[in-house]
Amino acid sequence: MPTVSYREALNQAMSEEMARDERVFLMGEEVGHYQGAYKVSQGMLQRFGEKRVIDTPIAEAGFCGVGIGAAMVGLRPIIELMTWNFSLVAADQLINNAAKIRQMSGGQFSLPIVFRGPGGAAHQLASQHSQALESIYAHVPGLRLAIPSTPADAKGLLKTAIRDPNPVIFIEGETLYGLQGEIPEGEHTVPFGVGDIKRPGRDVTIVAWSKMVHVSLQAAAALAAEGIECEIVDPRTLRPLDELLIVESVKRTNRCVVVEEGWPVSGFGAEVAYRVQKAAFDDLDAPVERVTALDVPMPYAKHLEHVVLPSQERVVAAVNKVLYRE
Amino acid sequence: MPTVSYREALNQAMSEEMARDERVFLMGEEVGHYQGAYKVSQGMLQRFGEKRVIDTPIAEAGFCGVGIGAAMVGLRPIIELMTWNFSLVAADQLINNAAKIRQMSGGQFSLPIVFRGPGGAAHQLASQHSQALESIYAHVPGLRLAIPSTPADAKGLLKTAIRDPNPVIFIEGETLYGLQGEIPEGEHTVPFGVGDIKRPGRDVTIVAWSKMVHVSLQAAAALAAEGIECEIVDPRTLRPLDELLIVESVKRTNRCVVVEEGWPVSGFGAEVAYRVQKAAFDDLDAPVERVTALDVPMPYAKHLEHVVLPSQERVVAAVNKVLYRE
Amino acid sequence: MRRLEREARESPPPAERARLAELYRQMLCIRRMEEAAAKAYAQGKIGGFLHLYIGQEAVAVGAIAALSPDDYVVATYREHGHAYAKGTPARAIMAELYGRSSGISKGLGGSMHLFDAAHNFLGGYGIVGGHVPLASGVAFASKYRGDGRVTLCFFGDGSASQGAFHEGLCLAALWHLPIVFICENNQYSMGTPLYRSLSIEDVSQKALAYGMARDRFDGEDVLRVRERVGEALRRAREDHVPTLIEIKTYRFRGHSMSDPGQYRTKEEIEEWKKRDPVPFARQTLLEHMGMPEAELAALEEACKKEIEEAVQFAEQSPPATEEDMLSSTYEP
Amino acid sequence: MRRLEREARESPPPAERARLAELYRQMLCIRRMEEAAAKAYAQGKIGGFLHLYIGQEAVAVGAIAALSPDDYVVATYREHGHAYAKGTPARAIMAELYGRSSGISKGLGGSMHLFDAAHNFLGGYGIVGGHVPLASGVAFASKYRGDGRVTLCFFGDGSASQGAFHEGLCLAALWHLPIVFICENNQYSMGTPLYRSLSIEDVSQKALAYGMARDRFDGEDVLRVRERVGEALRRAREDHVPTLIEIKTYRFRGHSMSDPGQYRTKEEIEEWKKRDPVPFARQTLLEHMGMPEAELAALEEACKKEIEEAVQFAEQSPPATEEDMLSSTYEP
Ligand SMILES: Cc1ncc(C[n+]2csc(CCOP(=O)(O)OP(=O)(O)O)c2C)c(N)n1
Ligand SMILES: Cc1ncc(C[n+]2csc(CCOP(=O)(O)OP(=O)(O)O)c2C)c(N)n1
Ligand SMILES: [Mg+2]
Ligand SMILES: [Mg+2]
Repeated sequence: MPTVSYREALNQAMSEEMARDERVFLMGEEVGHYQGAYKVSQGMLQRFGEKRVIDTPIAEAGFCGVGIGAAMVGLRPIIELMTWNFSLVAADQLINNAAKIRQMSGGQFSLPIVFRGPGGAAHQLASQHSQALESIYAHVPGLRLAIPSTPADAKGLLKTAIRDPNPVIFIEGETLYGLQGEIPEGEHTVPFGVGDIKRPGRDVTIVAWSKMVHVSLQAAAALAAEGIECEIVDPRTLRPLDELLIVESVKRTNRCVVVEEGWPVSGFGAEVAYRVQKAAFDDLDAPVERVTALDVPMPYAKHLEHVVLPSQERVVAAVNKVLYRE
Repeated sequence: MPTVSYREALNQAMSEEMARDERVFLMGEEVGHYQGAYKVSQGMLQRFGEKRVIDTPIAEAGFCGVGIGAAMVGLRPIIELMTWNFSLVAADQLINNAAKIRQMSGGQFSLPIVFRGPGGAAHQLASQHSQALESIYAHVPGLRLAIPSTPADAKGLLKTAIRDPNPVIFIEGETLYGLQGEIPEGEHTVPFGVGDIKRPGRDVTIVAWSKMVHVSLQAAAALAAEGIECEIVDPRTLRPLDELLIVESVKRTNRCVVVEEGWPVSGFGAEVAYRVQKAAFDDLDAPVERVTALDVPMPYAKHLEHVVLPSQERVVAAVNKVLYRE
Repeated sequence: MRRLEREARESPPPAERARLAELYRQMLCIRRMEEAAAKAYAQGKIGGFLHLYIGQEAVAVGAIAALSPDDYVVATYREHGHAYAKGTPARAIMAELYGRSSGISKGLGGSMHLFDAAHNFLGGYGIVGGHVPLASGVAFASKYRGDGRVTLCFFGDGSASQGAFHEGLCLAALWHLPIVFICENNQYSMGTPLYRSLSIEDVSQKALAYGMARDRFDGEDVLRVRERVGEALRRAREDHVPTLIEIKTYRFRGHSMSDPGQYRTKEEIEEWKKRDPVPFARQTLLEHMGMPEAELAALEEACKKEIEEAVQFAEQSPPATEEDMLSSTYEP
Repeated sequence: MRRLEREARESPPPAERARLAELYRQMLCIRRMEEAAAKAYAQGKIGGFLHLYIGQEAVAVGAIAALSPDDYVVATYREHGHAYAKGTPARAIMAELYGRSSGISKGLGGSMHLFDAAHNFLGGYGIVGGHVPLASGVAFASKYRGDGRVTLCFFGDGSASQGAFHEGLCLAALWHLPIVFICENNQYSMGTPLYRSLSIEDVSQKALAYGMARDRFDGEDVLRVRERVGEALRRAREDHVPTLIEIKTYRFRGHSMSDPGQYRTKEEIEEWKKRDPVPFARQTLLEHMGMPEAELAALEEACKKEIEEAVQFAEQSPPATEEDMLSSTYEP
């Protein structure tokens, strides 16, 4: 299997789908001539031309709306948000239009559209540029939400997203673009609603997605040295959610920790906890724990950013807690 | 104690605070000459004049931003959103500016501002006009969130909100404006973070806010006839949350149902469930149940709206479930 | 208030008369349909918000008459007239207002969210200004495909202060999209008169910010609307030049059924009623185009029947279904 | 590219020379401060995004020179120069970039979020256009209080397509707020040249949509900036007429430190460097105002010292604290 970066995997997904289907196009700030703010669309303008790789002004509500209108009449837009932080100026388009048009038209208009871009904190970008907003969009029926942690998942999920007839919120890891990983050769898609066990283990179930999978893997490695085996379940899509995979894992381990980069209150971690305690009530040997960002806007200073974000140490501590260690 | 409507209670709160403090003003669509889209500001233009009761164009991002700027330099704006559905076009102002300015300025600028208006479904207003968005705003650190269920709470919490030096999301019940209730005479404020037991009971704890308190009260009355006594805990503010009151109640009843008007996924109900299972793990005799809107955009047809919204029947069913009845 | 004189017309060719008769018919049917809806609303048979278009009919009917069926229309929550003019049967509209499964949006959308894919009516939207970029996107698709279609986007004067309006027009102008934006300036956004919501009196001036073509005229003469919108459509279709058109009009009813409309004087309303586009068209047909009274009466009777039948259809249709609701959130 | 000729000046009064010397000093200090910041960034001592203002200094310095200390400034993420010109000490800025608790925002805001309450500098904001309505709100407060203050709001050419820009200007014009909007047209938003982001070439034309006063000029001469902004400030303060000003300028560096800037040719950049506002001011002082070279050298040496001291201060300051972070989310 070839090894490629997460960034390149996304590029492959878009390029393959654009080669396959004339209706697919990419639109966003700096996606064309600049080759992408994070270089995800590198080379695509050259390959597909200005008609299909479209640079926009800084008008997210405008071009998200444009994508929605275009999707209503049969095109299949990929709308790049430079980062998900900027989606907030287009929140009305995503929540009041994209999520609702199919239902409020009585099913007449489907919306095959992908909104994609990086989410989460990068390094010291401060409060307005460091938000993991997946819990907000996961709240909204009518949207799908994919949030891959590896190059293979990034490619496979993005291809599925582009082919999906519904609006998909696709959140990439801003700090994962350089991550290398193997990708199956040839056609590779990952279905929505099917999670993946990123590390098997018998003692504790850790539910994590996007970058937090990697933080959890580090924690698991550290714990393995002490004889604790964590099972890391990556749901890969939050909407739909592979609840079964999570619950079955918890039924084996009897313990569950959710790790998320976003804020705690009303976060998706709470959702996982709700479902786990409901579906595996009698199997739980300890309350579900969550590890989240601290409940503050992200500060600029490097060491404080580390304090705010979930870390290996905090994951280890949570695992120890559900195991009643120390 | 005088009996007034929820609408009138809000009007009193604003009027009293405006009489007390020159810096307080009211701004929003139709708040002045039209006397408020829901007549909450009836008479206020006449009393306080155009300088302090300000009609705006339909520019929510604009006037929410105006409020934020004015608050930074010491005024105390009350910004009315005609409904919270329209806050989505101003989401960036609320989440990226209001919630963050204090922290990102190193504490130099406080934001004494209230964003208020009705939330939730009214009657057949369809998908774009029927959203209970509290879970989205409760997610965001830097904001406070109050969501009263009775005239007394509406008045007391709004006065507290206006005096609070932080940005407050204040969500009124669109269908509660006509609700009558007693209000303590004279100065009446309700502190943030202090919940209220709307009905005491020994068998099951129901956590509910805003309109869902009333749906729960009906359910509780029905259940009382069968000998089941529900305790209804109304947190009144979701941020900060009176976790202690909820948890202590659950420790007495050993059972918990959360009733919320919003969508299930990543809803505040999940947050309550997470906290309850964590803080009262050994006390719970059944998993925490939640009753929410169905996971769909709100349909127009009346009977379908009833299917989607939490109802007395569904609350009763959830209570029976945690009691393992039938 | 500036009064418009009826433009004198030479005795017109019969085709022109037939065309105006058809536009008159449409306007009248819309009027009757909404009157029936208002009645049903008062009887509690229709719920939610109901925003009547009464008084503004010449705008939708005239503008849409200039379209070909392949062209697209995107509108607001005040869109009964636009849907009808674009081809949606009155019965499907009425059934929607009644929340029936035979409604054009299966009873899930209601008054504010009529959609009709078969007639390229891309919906009524409830968030002021929120549909403007979406309309630009529909036009974008036409340009992308080179299908020669044009999109007509309607909105009220209140939209002009919304960010989404600005962004939608920015992109349409920058990308030369085949679209015509029609601001139906009925001079009020809910209870707020234009002078308290806009810093300019001439809404079409907004076009200057985008270097966009613009036009501005009064909207009581359906033929004038058709003609002037037709020019803009030609610019859009042939030259890929979008236009912002402001059409002055007036709603005779409140903002919605729940609005008593106390912010306008009786005199103002009466003054505007003199320019009611429906009798205006009738009078033109009768006095300037020589249409016999009997033919007019027959046409009017047909409208009445059509709407009665629509109401009956709505009342007898089965309610919206849970199955449609559940299956339409996502496409499987 | 249109070349600007240095405007010939009569031998100026000494006060004028002193004033320009001060503006030159400010520009130079900003330049040196940012050069030092770029160096520290390369050494990994500063993180995050760092957007340099190098090349544009005459805009902030000239415009803010026309203010009185009570007036307010609101700016973007490219705001080191604006903060400095408004009075924030270089050391407090530098310490902020280093993430130190002695930083002007206690190390919590960083480069994009300098705030200085004492100097009425209301912040740097990271969301393009998001601060524009906020600035209108500050001006609203001045009107509300009748305090006679004016707000200056700076933004880039890229902001002009944002909905928030539109809404902020709508309200300012409608309510006659004492505010001046300054679009720093550096001709690129990130890698996108103006002609690919705007449908008009003259950004000040946006003012027409609001019936707002407007102005437009080149920004390499700090005195011209001061003068023309001064006129707008007078209009704002005395007549409550807001103005949109477009000032043409250029950034010599990439969009941020991580941008290699390959979308511009060397020639283009070299051409613009001939209009570098810093040497332009120096030359004016030297050649047209008779300021002795020795005085200039002393001033330049003072700048160098000031910035060295600022860097030292930053490096020796204690890091931002968890306590500040936790206690500043809410006011208790
Ligand atoms: C973003 C947003 N804010 C507020 C509202 C509430 N609202 C509905 S219609 C309306 C007035 C619109 O006026 P105008 O655009 O002139 O259209 P008209 O109703 O006159 O046809 C308002 C304020 C809304 N639907 N969307
Ligand atoms: C709403 C939003 N979208 C995108 C961005 C990312 N972004 C930051 S700066 C920038 C370019 C801004 O250009 P301009 O307004 O001309 O200002 P300049 O950087 O040239 O000073 C972009 C696209 C953002 N910060 N906010
Ligand atoms: Mg109107
Ligand atoms: Mg620029």
